[in-house]
Amino acid sequence: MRKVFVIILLILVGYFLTNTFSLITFGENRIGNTSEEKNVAAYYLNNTKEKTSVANVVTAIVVNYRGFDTLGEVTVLFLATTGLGSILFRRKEDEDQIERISKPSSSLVQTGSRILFPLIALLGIYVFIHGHLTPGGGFQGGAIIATGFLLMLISYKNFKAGHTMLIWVESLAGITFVTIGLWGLLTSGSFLENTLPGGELNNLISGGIIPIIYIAVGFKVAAELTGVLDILLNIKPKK
Amino acid sequence: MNSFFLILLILLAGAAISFALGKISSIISGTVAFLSIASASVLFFTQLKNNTYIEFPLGEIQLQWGIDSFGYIFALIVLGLGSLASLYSISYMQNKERTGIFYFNFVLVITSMVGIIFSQDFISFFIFWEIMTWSSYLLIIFNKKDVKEIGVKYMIFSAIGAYSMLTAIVMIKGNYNTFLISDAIQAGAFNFTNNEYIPILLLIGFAVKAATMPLHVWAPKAYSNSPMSFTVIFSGAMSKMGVLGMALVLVRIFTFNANNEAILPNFSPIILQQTLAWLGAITAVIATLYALMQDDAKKLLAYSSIAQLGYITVGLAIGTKLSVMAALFLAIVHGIFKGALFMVAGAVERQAGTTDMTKVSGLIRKMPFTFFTALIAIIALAGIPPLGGFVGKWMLYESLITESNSYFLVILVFFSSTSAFLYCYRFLFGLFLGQEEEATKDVKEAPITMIIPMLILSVLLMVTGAYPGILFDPIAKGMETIGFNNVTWDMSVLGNIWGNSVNMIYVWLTIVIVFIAAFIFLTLKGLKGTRYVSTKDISTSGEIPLEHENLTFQINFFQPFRRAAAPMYKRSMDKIWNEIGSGLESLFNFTRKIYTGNGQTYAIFVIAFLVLMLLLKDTLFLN
Amino acid sequence: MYNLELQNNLITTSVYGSAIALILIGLYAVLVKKNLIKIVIGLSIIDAGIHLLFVAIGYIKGFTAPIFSPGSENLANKMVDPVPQALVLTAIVIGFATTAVALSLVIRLYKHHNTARIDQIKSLKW
Amino acid sequence: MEDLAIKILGAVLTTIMAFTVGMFYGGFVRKLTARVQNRRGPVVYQNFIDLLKLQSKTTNIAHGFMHHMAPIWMIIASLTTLMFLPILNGNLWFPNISFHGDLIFLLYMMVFGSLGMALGAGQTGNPNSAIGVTRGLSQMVGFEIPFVMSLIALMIQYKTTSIQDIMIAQNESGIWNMFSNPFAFLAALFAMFGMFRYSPFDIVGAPAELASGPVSEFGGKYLGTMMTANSIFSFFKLTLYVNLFMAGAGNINDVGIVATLIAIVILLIKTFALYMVPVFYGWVSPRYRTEQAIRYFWAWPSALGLIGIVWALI
Amino acid sequence: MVISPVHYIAVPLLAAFLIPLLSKFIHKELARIVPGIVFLYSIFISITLMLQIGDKGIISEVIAGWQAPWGINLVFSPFSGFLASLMSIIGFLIWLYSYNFKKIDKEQSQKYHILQMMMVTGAIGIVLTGDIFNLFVFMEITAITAYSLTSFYRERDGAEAGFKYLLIGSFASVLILLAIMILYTQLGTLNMAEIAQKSHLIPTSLKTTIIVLFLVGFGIEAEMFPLNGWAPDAYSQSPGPIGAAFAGIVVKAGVYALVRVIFTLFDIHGAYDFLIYGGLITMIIAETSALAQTNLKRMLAYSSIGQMGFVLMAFGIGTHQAIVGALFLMFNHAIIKSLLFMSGSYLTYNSLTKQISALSGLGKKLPLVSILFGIGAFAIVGLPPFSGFWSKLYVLSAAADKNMLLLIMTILAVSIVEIIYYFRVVSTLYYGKQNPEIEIQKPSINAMVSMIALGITILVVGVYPDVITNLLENAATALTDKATYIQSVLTQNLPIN
Repeated sequence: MRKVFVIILLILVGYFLTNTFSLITFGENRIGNTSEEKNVAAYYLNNTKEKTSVANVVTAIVVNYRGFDTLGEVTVLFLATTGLGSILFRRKEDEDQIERISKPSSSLVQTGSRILFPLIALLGIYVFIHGHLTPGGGFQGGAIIATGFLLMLISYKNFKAGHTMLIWVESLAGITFVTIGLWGLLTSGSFLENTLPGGELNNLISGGIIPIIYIAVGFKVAAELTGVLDILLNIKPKK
Repeated sequence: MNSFFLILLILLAGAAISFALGKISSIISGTVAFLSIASASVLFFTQLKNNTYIEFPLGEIQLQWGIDSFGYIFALIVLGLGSLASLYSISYMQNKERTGIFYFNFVLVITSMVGIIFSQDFISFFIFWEIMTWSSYLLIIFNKKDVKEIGVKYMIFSAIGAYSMLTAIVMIKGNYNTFLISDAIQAGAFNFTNNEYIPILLLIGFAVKAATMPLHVWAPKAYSNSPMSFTVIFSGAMSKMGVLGMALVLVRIFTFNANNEAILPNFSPIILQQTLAWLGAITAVIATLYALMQDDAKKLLAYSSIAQLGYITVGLAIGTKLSVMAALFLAIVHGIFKGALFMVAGAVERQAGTTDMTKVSGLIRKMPFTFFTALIAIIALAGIPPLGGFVGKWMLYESLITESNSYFLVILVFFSSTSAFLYCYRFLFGLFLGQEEEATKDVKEAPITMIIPMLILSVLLMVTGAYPGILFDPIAKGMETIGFNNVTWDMSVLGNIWGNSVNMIYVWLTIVIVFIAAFIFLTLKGLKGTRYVSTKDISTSGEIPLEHENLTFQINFFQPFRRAAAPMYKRSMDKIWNEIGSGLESLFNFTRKIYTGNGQTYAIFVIAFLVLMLLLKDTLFLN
Repeated sequence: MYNLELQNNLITTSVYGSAIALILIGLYAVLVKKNLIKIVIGLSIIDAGIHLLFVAIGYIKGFTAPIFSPGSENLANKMVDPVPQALVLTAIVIGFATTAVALSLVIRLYKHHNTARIDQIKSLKW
Repeated sequence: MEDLAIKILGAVLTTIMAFTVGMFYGGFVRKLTARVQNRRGPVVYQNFIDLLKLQSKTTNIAHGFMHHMAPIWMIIASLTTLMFLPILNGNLWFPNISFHGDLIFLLYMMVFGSLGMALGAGQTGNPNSAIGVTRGLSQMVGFEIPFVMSLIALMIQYKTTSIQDIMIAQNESGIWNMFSNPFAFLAALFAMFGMFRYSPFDIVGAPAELASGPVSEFGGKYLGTMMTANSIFSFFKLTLYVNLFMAGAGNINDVGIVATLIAIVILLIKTFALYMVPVFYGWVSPRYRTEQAIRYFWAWPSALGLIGIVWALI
Repeated sequence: MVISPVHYIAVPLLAAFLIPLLSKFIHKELARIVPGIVFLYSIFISITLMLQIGDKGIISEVIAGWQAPWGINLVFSPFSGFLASLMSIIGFLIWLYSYNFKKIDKEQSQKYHILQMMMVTGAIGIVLTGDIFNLFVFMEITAITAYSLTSFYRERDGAEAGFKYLLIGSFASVLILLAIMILYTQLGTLNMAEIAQKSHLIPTSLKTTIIVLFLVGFGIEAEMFPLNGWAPDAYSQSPGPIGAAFAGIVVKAGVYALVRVIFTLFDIHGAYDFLIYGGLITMIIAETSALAQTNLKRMLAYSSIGQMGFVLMAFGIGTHQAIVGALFLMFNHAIIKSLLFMSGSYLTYNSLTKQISALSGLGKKLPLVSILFGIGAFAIVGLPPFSGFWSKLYVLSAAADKNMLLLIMTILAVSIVEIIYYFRVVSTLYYGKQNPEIEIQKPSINAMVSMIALGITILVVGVYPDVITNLLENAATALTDKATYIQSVLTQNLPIN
């Protein structure tokens, strides 16, 4: 009964979605001519190069034009970790009983992971350092680093992600982000304003505060994701 | 400072201080309450001149306060009865718990009633009305008896009333763009033919407080369960606020229609008038029938109050000069005698511990003054000449018969008032007459602060009986304020010269002369030979009961009557309302089953709603 | 010519279609499956579908990625819409956060009720 | 000043007449009842003898204030009602205080005495009294309804609440109300049965059962006074009925003594005739229980009363 | 540094990131104190800015130096400013109330305070932002914190409530995201002012779809029936102050978003009717459901939903006065429901079970708390002289201006139901039999202070509503004055400096 009802509903939802998106032609140029700057995208494409000296427009948007979104997004992650911590909160006295659910891995996996982990971390760092130049950025880099940690976490049963370290990284990265924003507010009167000189396009050191923020975001994301994974993996065994 | 504010401030301060002092001593707290009410009364009657108004804005609404002759009538009831009741409650509330809360709400009720009288705009009227409602609610449940049933019922009905009033008020604002009562009247808001619902809604609102028929079910228990010193106000004065409102609206409806009869061939006002009058009469009958079946004196009085309010409603609904005058006169007199009776009940309750008439009897020797008050008040209540109660009843009948041709209504009203003798007698007999109970052997007369207000009220009843003109004076002025023209006291002369005080004096003279003569004769004759014996000495019926026996006939007192009138007891409004209530409750219980507790179901709701909206989007959002 | 149109249609259908299909599949899982984990997975699938749709609407046929990498510095009017990409990045992270919280709640629920069936976890109702 | 003197004199005369007539009527009824029951019966003036006996008793038992007051109340009621009833239409000597006689006032004043007696009876503490009182009051609610209905019918008919106006109207048209509105009259008549508390409506003071009910604790001067009051009251009631339905004592405006006496005789004849109706009815009817009595009054006497109102309206 | 709206967001964020460090390395108490300071600062900002816009009208602040359509901007209008100030104040009071909360579990307490602070910040962000996607992000911040806080207690069924909330909340975010997506394809902008300016360009069928998606999405946050299945659970299972925060802050943000979409973004009259009917049905269902509740907090939750229905309905009437009334209602609901949740959770805490019947006679043992609860109950049902009356009056007279008699009567009929269940609680509280076994834990001073502050506000506003009406008038004008909004956002080029 319920299933039939749901299927009918889903058919209708599908119908409406199709209907709606049939009006939005795939691959159509909705930006228009960039020189007219009628809409936001066109403006971004047209002005990013000159005004921010960032090669990757998406990065420019994420970190600068819509940097506030990103700040919020980082906050969401931070809050998710905090929330997770509070939802799966363990008292001190319960700490000892905590076990990682994963089975102990074979030594092959363990050794492999140990070799792979620095490489993965390096890749991640590369991705977020070059976030303003190439595809990728803080989130992607952070996610890659977290994958490395995940690898370590599931292959070593007693691998500790280092809570203090995570807190430090997390907080400092966050503080950096906000402080840079506030610095902009202080010096130029606008929160997150790009106060540093833009530099030359396609150089590693270019784009003013954008790479700095992205690096901070990268660290933060890495720390948060690792934290989340760490919490979710550590579970008190049931009796 | 403006006297209006000053009076309210004194009262509010009195409320606050007596609340604060409640923890320390109930006597001090009560004295403060009494002093504040008394001083406010003094201020009111000395400082305020009729037809003075002030205006000020609050919440972006222009408010107007003032006092006119019409409000003055009710101010007499409220402040007079309020002062006496607060004096009375000093002793009544002595040694009780939570007196602070009691006095706080007590004074607040008085304050809000004074506020209602002051209000010349609907908003402050409604505000004070609601304050009155909730503060009285707190007093009703003060005794912690049947709290849920009584309190909630009271609140429900009050809310029904208040909200229909509020609806009317905002509709007046919507249609006529004014909150001022006078402007609304000017604009014809009460004009029944233009918009029938505004006056009807207002009337529903007032009818609840006046305990008119289908809306009366809250009243019996609410009256009987609140502390008696408050019921004095509750039944004596608060219900009159409903009367005030009804008079205000009804008079407008009828005078308007009377003035425009030629233009408006519309019978709806007459239907309304008749409906309301019949409702009032039926209220009176039903309440009377229930009153005489009560074993608890307080409940008896409570039902009796409802019945009396029924007469007042009839009078107002008929809407002729004489009937309105009768209604207003009855309103004042009812305040006096019902106040006195509730005071009596309170005194008995305080001294004897209960007002259950099957448990108390023969108090006449212990509490002579209380009995005297009860006697006088009951005579007035029954409408027996020569007290004030009679004057009102007489005018009511005269107006019904001579002015409005509602003959069948008269029969109903008369039936009610004849049956009222039964419970009147029951009250006196149950508490004061009959053989004395062992349990009430050591009962003493109530303290002086309770006796004084009672005696004052009984004297007032006699005075209003002998000189009804002293009440006709303000009533006539008040009626002229609300739209009657040329209200003369002589107007009550309808082929016979009643209503004018001279004739009441004749009645008094006759009665007094006969009384004195007969009294002297009976007392002096065989003065020495007469033996004064206890109520146990009833040798003439053949058997002398022992000391511990009590032969007083109290249980199933009016059983023959009940058997005769059995069909009338079959249906009670209470049951009907309870059925409606429980029906609604189970309906609501069903609606909340929507929240099944299954998160997935909620999710399906969301998607289903989304789909529904998408299906309907064109009809809904295409403009 | 005919082929090209067919190809276009095919691409449109497959991109939008797969995204919509993902959304529907996810919705089905959320609305019908009883297992909490499956519901969470369903939510993620819906998210994936939405994200796919989001990226798809920013695509402009024949245009390049919005990166001024060396050699394509002047292609500003030949680049796809960068905004949806930026937005979807945010959306993904938010989706991740939600999923994480959801999973943690599932763990709590499983511990508390000793079951992962949503129709049995109904201690709060009415 | 002269007016006042005449008035006072008239009042005294009225009282004396009412008292005497009432006492004699009571005697007649006792005598007649006895005859019907095949007894010899007391002499007609037996009531006076009884009264003398009661008043001459020295020892009286008083149970308290209300007990003491009850006879006073009753006599107040009887006299006041009498004073406000026009006995002889338009006669100088018997206008009493009210020139017109207001029906509603009298209606209420009539209750005054019953209430007083009830209170007095209540204070005695005798259960029989209390039971009698409840029965009496309940019965009163019964018979008041048809009574009021017939009164209202009359008021509608003549557009007045004044007894005198009703009397004058009857005399002018020459048709008594008992003919012009028979339904109202019948209703009132039935009410009258209850009012006089003769059998079948004598459950109130049912002598064998309740030891004479409300008055069971009254003796001596109290009972005597009550008897006096009752006699006066009977006269009042009869006169009221006669005034309302049988055009009173006719249309006499002559102040002369002869004319007055003739009028009084007419009045006495009419009242006595009327008085016999409940008495006769009582002889042939068994006693009703209270609720039966009430139902009785609410059934067809009330229906007649309603018809009477409708009749009057048409 | 010049005070600007962004401080509302930036300072709490900074604090949130700092708190773990501070509490770990400087002093543990800081985790509890810092949020309070932040809230105080928010109140300070509110006061400053509200005084500023007295002369200036609308403050539109750009972020990252990009003018309005290109970057994100924050709009501090009398309307959003009013809500932001309200939220800061309620947030502060809730912080004050819960200062001692979970004192023993330092870590939990720290998390609680961070989450609570961020929830308020998210809500303020929703209100202030001028960018639709940014609004979405803030909504998610609020939502994530709300999920976590709902399931904060392990002893209760918090997780269940949290999961339901999350499930429905995810739908909300999906729908809003879809709406934003379609909107972006049509207009190529995310700035609300620009959307408002250009909304007539959208083809009708898409426009209605967008509106439906927004309405359903934000309707979930605004607790509209039948989208509110999560709400009673979430309210009743979350810690007391969080219930207050939901009622006072989170829902307000949802309503803000809904109203913004309807009033500013699009100009569709059908949406007003939708609000009226949606609100009315919500109100009826919720209030009637509340009637039979035995659990105090659940009852409060349904009542809260009902009130939100009332608010939506008031907005739906759409006249200036109705909006003033709706805003007044929001204000009242925020303060009153916070008070009720705060005092109610102390009462339930002391009653062994959460059942209403278990509260009997607590009025004597916890006099002040009970009186405050009573004031709240009286105020919420709209009895004068408490503040609830005025809002009801405003809305009703606005409805009357449009001659909606049936609507008025329905509202009032529902209010009677409301009266029944609130008075049932009050009478149990004061006039029930006492349970002598209960050992009372007196509320701490800070909790008392915050409750008393709310109680006094209710009374003061009730007796003298003019203290607030001016603000409300301005706010209502700001909401309806679409042109000024668009103009001040799109043409104000200079950041405030």
